Amino acid sequence: MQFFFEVLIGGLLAGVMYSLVALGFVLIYKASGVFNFAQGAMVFLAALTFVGLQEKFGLPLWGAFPLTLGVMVLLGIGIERVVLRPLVNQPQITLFMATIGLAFFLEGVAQLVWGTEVRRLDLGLQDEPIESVMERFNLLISKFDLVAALVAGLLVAVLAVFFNKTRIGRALRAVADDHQAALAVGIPLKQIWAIVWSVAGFVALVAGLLWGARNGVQFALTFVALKALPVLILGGFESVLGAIVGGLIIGASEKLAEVYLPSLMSDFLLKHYDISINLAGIEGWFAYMLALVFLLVRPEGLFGERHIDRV
Amino acid sequence: MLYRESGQFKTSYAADQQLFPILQDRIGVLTLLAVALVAVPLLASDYWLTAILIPFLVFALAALGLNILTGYAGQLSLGTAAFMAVGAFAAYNFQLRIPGIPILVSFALGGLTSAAVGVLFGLPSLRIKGFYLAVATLAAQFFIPWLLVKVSWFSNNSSSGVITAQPVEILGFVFDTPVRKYLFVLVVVAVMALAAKNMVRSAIGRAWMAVRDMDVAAEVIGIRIMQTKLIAFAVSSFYCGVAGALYAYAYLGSVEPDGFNLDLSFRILFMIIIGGVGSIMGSFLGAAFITLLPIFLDIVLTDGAIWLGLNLPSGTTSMAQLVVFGALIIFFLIVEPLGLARLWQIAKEKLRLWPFPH
Amino acid sequence: MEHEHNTGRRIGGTFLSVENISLAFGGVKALTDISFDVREHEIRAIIGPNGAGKSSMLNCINGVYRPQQGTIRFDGQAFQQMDPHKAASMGIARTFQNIALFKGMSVLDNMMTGRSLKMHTNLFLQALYVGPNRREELEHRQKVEHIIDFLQIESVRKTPVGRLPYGVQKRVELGRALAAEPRLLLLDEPMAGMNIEEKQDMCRFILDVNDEFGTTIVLIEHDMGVVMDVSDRVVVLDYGKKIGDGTPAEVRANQAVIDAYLGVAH
Amino acid sequence: MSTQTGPAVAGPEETFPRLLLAHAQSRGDRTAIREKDLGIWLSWTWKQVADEVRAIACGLSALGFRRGQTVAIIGDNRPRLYWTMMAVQALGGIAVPLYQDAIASEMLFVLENAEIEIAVVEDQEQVDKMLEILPKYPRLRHIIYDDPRGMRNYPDQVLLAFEALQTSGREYDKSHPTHFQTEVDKGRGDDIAVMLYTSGTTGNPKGVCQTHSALIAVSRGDIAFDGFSADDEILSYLPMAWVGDHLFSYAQALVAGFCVNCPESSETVMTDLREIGPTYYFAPPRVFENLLTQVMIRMEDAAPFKRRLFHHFMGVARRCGAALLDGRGASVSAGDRFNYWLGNLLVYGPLRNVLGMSRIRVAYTGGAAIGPDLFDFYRSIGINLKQLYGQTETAVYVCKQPSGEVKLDTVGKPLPGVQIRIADNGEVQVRTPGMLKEYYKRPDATAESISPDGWFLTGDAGYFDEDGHLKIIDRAKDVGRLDSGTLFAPQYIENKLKFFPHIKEAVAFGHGRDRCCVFINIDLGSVGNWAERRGIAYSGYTDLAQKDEVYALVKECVESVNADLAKDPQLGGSQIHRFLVLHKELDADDGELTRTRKVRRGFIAERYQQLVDALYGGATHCEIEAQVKFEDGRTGMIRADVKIREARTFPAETAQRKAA
Repeated sequence: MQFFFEVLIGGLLAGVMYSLVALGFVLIYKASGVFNFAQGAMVFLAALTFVGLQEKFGLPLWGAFPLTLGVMVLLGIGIERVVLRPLVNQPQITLFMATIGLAFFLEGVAQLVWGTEVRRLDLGLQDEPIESVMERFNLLISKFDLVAALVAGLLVAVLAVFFNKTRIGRALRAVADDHQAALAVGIPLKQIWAIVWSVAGFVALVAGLLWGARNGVQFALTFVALKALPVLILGGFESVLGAIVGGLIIGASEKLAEVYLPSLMSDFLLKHYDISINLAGIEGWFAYMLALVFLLVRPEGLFGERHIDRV
Repeated sequence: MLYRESGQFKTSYAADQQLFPILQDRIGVLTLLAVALVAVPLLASDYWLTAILIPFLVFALAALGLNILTGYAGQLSLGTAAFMAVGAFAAYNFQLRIPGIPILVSFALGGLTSAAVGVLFGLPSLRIKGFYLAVATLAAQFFIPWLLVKVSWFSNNSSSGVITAQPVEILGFVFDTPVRKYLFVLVVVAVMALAAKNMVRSAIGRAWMAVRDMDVAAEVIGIRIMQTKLIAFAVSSFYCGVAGALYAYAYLGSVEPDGFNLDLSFRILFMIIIGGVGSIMGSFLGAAFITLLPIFLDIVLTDGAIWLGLNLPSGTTSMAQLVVFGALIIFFLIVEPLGLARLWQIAKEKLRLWPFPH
Repeated sequence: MEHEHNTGRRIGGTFLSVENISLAFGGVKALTDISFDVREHEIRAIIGPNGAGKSSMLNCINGVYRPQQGTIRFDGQAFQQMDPHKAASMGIARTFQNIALFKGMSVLDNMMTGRSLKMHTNLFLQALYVGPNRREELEHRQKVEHIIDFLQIESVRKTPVGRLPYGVQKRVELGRALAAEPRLLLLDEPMAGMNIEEKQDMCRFILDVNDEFGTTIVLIEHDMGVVMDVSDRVVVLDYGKKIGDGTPAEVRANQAVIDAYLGVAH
Repeated sequence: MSTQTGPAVAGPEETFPRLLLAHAQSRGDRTAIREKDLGIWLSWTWKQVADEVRAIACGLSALGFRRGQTVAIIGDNRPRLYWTMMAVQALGGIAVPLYQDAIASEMLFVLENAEIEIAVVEDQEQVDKMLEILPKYPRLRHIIYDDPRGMRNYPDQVLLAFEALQTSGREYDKSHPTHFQTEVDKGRGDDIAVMLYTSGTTGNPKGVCQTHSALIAVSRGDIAFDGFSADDEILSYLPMAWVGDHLFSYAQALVAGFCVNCPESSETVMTDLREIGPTYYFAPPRVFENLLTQVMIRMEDAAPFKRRLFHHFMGVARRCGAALLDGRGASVSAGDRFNYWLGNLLVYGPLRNVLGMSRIRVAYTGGAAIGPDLFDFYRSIGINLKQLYGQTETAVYVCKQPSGEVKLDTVGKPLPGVQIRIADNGEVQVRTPGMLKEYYKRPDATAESISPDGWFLTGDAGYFDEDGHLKIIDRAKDVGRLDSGTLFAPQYIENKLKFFPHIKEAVAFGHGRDRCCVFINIDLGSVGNWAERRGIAYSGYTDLAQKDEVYALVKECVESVNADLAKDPQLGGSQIHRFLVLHKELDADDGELTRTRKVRRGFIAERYQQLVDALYGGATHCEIEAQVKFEDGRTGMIRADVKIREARTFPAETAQRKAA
């Protein structure tokens, strides 16, 4: 049971990271209706740029961060200019494919500039159990994970305030509801998009730092973005809350499945069919299958709105 | 300009609806086929055959499959490679486990197996659209190679799921040299391309496009949406499955499940985006483009570096490839969303109307 | 352009009846307890101000929307909820208010889709394009060509529909519906956005369709002149409720209709 | 009085129905006629056509149609209507094709005049006209229609579907198996085959009666002249009631046995032309002109490179295209020949192809003057466009330009069997195998048009040039003389001026005066465009018309006409000495033009007497005030100071010769 909790908590904490990436998706999706497949590439690019700046110029943490942020903001504006603006009013699927192209482009550029080797990213946080928790609950919880979770939580809170309280945030929501109407009432769509992409760049940077610090900065980071897809399907594409909850669910269930399912299935197969197979590595697809099943049951996601096709 | 159509009139619907109604097109296609069947085997080197022409044809077939699903029926898929894997492994197992089965039959069965799997993963398309569907196909993309690795029965208990294709033999004739393999692939691909062309100009093709363009209207006119989409998944996966089998049997010889990865799926998706969504010819143009581009880039970068006296770090070419692919995708989507096929079509229109611009 | 219906028109018994239909989206009521009937071979108009629920009504008849209450009786069969495919196979075809053509296809192909229900060869034969499939394609092409001739769109038959002017697209959409050889034709504002000449053409086509093929027609139209000229009987909707039903002359004299509709329009 | 005679052709004792049966017999499986319908070219062989015609003929007999009676044929060019003509003729009847766009009241006259009891019409549109006529003309017993669309609920006493006619015909044929052949055998060459109504400028139309022999003889002549054969293809798209179509798509087709193609609809003629690619083509000048305008407009939209390519090779074509076409290649330099070959590959060939003219061996135009640019354009890109001259009354069999001897200004040489003489007043008079038999029931008109010694009086003025080509200059009644006695052909001069795109209308004066002077109307669109490109600001027509730059522009045109005239032995003396640009556009509403946009010279001379006087009085400008009608019906005055300019004249090349 204790092991179960450890796995669960580990999964939830990993889920927070998924949420963080998914958040970037939701932001952009809400404002421009684009499913940004390149979010993963942006995470990768952010982390790599950060490490690269640190290594190359020996910048400290607080020095590299704003610089990288600057790069990400410029990138956001650039994407809006070069990719999004010419594709305005195109079908969603076209935009989606464009972001796939964008993902390739960013991955290529990042590695051309900073090289292809795996980098270590040190945020000064140790990936070690928190002793007090260890002692009191006898649970293994990483200090790093906890901090990451806190950062993610903070970010979500900030974004929630940003969305609900600020003028730009309200404009954003108006844009999400109806582009034409937003244009009609004089909301500067292009600026809004640039802002959103910049904010998404910021979220990508934070996610990149946390993921990079934990797993090393490498190409595999881009796959994290792929994981965000099922998260969004669970949570709904337009819901910040959904991104969080979806991330937690995916994170937790994935870990639990990875730990328990293969042995269960193997045992089952061995017992009933006398087949001996090692089924480890479920993590690779479990989230997608879960999302797939979920899609069939509730296509609009947990927090999404059901759309009626008007004819 | 090259088209001189005056005087080509049709006195029957059969003539009007033939595959290539314009005389000059018929001449062109026949010439192309003659070149591919006669001149290429005589002139092309083994390198050209094995490293360029065979993969080009195999990828063209896979792109054709994806194009049927995405271009014609409007259902996005990111799992093309997985369906190819199913085809390859199924064909392998049919060959392996049914003694004496003709190779073409096991290819067909491989395709059918892939079609069945395709339908299974296409089921969600009945409820969801667009990139939601991409997730369903991504599930296939991650699940199937995993399954093929983990269940070693599929690879006849080889380590990490590697299979080695049996020799291709038809009626005692062994397709073992590059030229022979090339001809084998060429014939299979040509026949299947013809079949695809026939489908898209028949009722099913119109149903696919109707569902793609305006599903409510399609339903109202009496097209069964569900059936139409599932047939698209089945046919598409069949094509991808056969392409997968060719990939294993005629191109690489031995393959492992992890070779059919997301990257391959993306490559094929890029082929149809660049080549032309919703065009049979586009599949070929895209496949040619994506097959040739890395080779071209490699030459340019390597020679360029030597010429400039630079020492490029390893992996530069593959990174440059990513950048160029990505940029090209965005470029095409913005400038010509219907790809090279559309450019060709425009050029053809121009030639037909020459000297008029429109 | 007063149309005379006296000669040889054979208006039959009740063909379609809509009984107590209510439809709501979420909490919003689109239709409340609507009943009316359509007789065989007649032209029945549905009119009403914007948002009166006219399109929703058509969508209920051919099953695009599922009403919460009521019955649709068509050709002797009763349905709580119609299904679009069932409707099509029973001979109901329609056009849409905002043209719903298949943009990527030619005029000919668009119209060929209208014959989907009548084409039966299997996939394999289609892939080979031989034998029965080829014959079928050619036969149906000929059928469709008659409609092209009927609607006088010969000069654009191979043009992608996206390139056509609006009025012609409307005609093509009518052609696609006609290709299905429907017994009941639902037309959702067939003349919306047309100039006078195009409207006259469309009027003539509608009357000719009714005349030549005996097709029963239910149409939604805004232009009162057209409605008065073309239709045998008129249903008037307002805010999802029926407020009038009768011959054009009766409806024109109906005070409730004048208040709700004519008064607003003029 | 000069007479020129070509070799004669004999008119054999033959009829069109016999020709049809001969084709069905000897080459029954060859395609006789095609019609684009329902998206494809439906084809009928000669044998099939003979069968159809037989059924129609027997059907007409069943309706009581008898030898010598008339049948009206109204509609677009449809195979069934052509067959009806054959069927009517097989029974010894007279086919009367009517212009399909005529209104009911116009048709009524023809129906009454020709005593028509049966009308075979295309569709509802024509049926409606017939039904409108019916109460006033109850003699019309049967209206037979080809296309039943829209007529399901029409009262059916007089209406009969074409299919029903043929069905009853087939039954009649069964019970009277020898009837058809007997009737065909009764036919004589000098039976009237067809009556073609010509709309004179005044009065009611007259029915021109043409016999089988005459039409067959002229067809033979034409076929021999241009070497037509059974392999030729023609697109019939001009009204069936017009003599040209009757001759090309009916008479010549039946004689030569070539294939006639009927377009799908009037909107698709250009597409259908392109698909068929006829080898033999006729169009009035305005069709060629519209085509050329379209070519130029479309080329304007082309990319700069393509446009330059086009203009470069059009330049080459202008230089040597016509010479190469006429087989005078020896006079062309090798460089130009290569250039032309290249141009043919890149421009002319594709252009002919997109125009549907790549297979054309012979194309004709006629009926109106054709501009030099227009004519040269087609000839220079290798289309053998030629002019012909003739009337309904002569079955268009008077003059044609022989291949290789094409001159813009003439209508060619007399055809075999044709005699031409020029009367003292300059009128062209002809004797031709295609001479009409008579005007139907109009002995007065017949006597007026045919001289007692058997010459047809064309009413056109013209003369033969030194090569023996006939040159038509004007209507005979309009031709005048200057004081000096020099021939003055106002329309000829006006047409020459109007060929310039900048000049919309021109009015020439000179009869009974010492020299020729003209009024000019500039083309606001064309000159306006020209002015804008040069940055010349103007407020409207009147303002633009009086700009010095515009006068300079017009002067160039006038002088180039003068240069042309100077080369003419007869008209060299009537060069334009002075001109002015009118301050207002001539307008039919003001009575200055006829409704068909012909200038009313007399009226204008009277109305602008002041200006005419100024022209001849030597003034350099003239103040004028004129009343105009505005579009909204109000009238107002325009006041202007009209400038008058001199134009350079050229010494006439040949000594003036008194017209013989």
